[in-house]
Amino acid sequence: MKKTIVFAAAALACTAALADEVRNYRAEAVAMLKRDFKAKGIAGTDRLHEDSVQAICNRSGDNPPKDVAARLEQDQLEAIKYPADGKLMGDWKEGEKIAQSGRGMTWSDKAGIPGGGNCYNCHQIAPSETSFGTIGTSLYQFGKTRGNGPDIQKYVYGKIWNAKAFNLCSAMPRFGHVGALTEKQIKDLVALLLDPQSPVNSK
Amino acid sequence: MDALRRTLLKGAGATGAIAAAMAAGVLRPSQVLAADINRAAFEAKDIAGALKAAGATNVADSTAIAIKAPDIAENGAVVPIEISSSLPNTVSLSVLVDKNPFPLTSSFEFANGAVPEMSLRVKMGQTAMVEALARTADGKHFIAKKEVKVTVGGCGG
Amino acid sequence: MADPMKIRAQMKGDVADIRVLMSHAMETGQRKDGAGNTVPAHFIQSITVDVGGKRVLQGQTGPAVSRNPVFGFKVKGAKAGDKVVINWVDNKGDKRTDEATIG
Amino acid sequence: MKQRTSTLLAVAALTAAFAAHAQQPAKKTAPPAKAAAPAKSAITEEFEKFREVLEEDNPAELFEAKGEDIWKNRKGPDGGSMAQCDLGLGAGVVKGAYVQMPRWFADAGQVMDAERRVVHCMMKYLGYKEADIRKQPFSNVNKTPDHVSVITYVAAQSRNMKIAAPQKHPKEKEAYNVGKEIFAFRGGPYDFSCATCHGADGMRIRTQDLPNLRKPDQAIRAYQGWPGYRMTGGFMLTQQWRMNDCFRQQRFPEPSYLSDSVTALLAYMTVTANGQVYKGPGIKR
Repeated sequence: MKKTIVFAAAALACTAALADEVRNYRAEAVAMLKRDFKAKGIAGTDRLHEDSVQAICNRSGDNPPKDVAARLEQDQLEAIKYPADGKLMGDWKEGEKIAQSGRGMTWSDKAGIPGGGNCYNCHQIAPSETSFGTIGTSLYQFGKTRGNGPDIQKYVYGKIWNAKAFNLCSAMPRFGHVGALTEKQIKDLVALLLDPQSPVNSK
Repeated sequence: MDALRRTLLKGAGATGAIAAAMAAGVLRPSQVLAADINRAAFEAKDIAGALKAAGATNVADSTAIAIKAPDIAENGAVVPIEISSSLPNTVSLSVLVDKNPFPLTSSFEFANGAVPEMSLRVKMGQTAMVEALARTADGKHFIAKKEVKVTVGGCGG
Repeated sequence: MADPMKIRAQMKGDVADIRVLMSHAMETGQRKDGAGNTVPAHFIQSITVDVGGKRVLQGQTGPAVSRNPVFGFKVKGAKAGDKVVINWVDNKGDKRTDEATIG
Repeated sequence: MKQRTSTLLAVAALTAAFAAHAQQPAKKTAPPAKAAAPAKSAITEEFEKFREVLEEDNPAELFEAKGEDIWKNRKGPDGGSMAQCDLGLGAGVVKGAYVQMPRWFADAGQVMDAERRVVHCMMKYLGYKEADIRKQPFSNVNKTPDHVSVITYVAAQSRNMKIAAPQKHPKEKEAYNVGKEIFAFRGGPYDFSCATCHGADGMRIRTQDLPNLRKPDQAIRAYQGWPGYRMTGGFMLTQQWRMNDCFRQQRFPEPSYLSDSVTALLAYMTVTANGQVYKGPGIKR
């Protein structure tokens, strides 16, 4: 008897909840954004259109089904452009400067001016910089344990070019994929992480 | 001439001439007030120059001067500093930042019961030493220092 | 005309704790505006504080004091009800005087 | 977004295939490994030590005083005054109104956050022109717009009060729910959403701690930061500004000032912080 009542109450609650759930607030939110946001500087309203990766991650709370993620990661991986000259390591000193800069792609940035890597915003990197973020993992001594062989170079270059090729809903931008960093800039960042001379890997 | 003005004039190197002029009756105290700003000290580009212009020679380190300031400032534009002196008869406290383009930030004279203790906020362009200079009634100068780190904040964009 | 200061003066034991907020740009003379022109130096240069009719503090300040300056200091021998008069003058000759009563 | 066309069809199919999954509550991806935890706490603790000093004498009070003067003394061209302004608790009632917005305002037919409401009143009763306000909605080194001072005053009149943004009106609920979705919406060239930085515990950008805005005890930190005195530049900035500049850093286009999207986000943040005690206006890095 008691159980029935409980069930009935639960069913009622569910119905009430459903009435709310039925509304697609996500769609309403997207429509609202498209109505309210205006192009400014280099930031056009096309930026509000989700691409494939964004669409999947947004619809799954950054937790897509494994098979879906694997297939899209593969697409992203195949689109990575590695340097034609085959050299993946540049100058770590330049890399450090790029890692420090948080500029690029905002409506207050100018078109055509090379952006920064925004790396320290989220990662610990060289030990001399104590002002670093923690959204990403620590990259201090990244090359120390991994060496700087061709495989790790290729991985790091690819990861910076398009982090989503390795983890579909990663918080990290796809710097090469969207043209936020140039090939040379990414090479310099690879060197910052892997060059044995880089302070990242020195004692 | 009240006690405050006397200590002020005694300390400021550039005011020697003014004091002499006053003694000679050329200047009246009311005119002196306008000339109180020790421009030379504020325009000095390094600590040595600022101390010299402030008339601070033979400056001794002292643990009787306390500086309360952050080890790392949240923002270099607003660094909270608290300075105090337990030296007997402290009549003046100044705050300097060694790496600033003009190290002397401010200088305060105390009289009539004012405790030699000040809190204020200063700008620091980079990691530097904050130095607190105290002058006692007998014209002696003492100094204490504390490093404050200034870091990059925000998204950098 | 310059905006008023905010003065707080409170007895704590036998010492008056006085704090003041001043509204001032404290321009260093080194900043550039949007058009790339140097913004001229503009800063409070001198401060005086009188408590109960006596000059207790006289300060000289440069542009390295933070924008909208905040100062705190303590005065022995003052008592509740005493008038606090604070005055500042900047390098362009602008000035401002405000009063408060020690609570 | 070069790949959009190449994968679009596949995505459409896949999206349909797991549409059912999408209805599940959003699961968080594993929080990122903490980098150098000791360094983090040391810096944070050092900042905390001096927070109290900074908050005790907050130059925001200078703007609060200006705002109070406008609220109490300013007259519009038709003799109107802010005494006629209903912030939700009746005409002229300021005390406690700030922590009970955003709310539905029938006279405007809108859910309005505090800033939207204050500007609405200043236009209606004091004759401020919308075009002028939109020309410079936020403070800069040269000028603090009047409405920013008034908002600072209104906010200060709720100091030490519990946040209690209403969720009675359907439009208030809608604002919260849409705001929650905007918060999680990833887009732009960097694929950022609000949640990228503010969706998990213990994260920071450079040395700045990032409150997890999905939790009440952290949402309050963001809420009471603005309106706040920004040490960089030395002027007052509002919640509307904070949202605007977050979208800039998110690499999005610009949200229109006082738009529904921003109000919705503020509704989400405020309702999340409901029950917490407001200690602002703030002082921020």
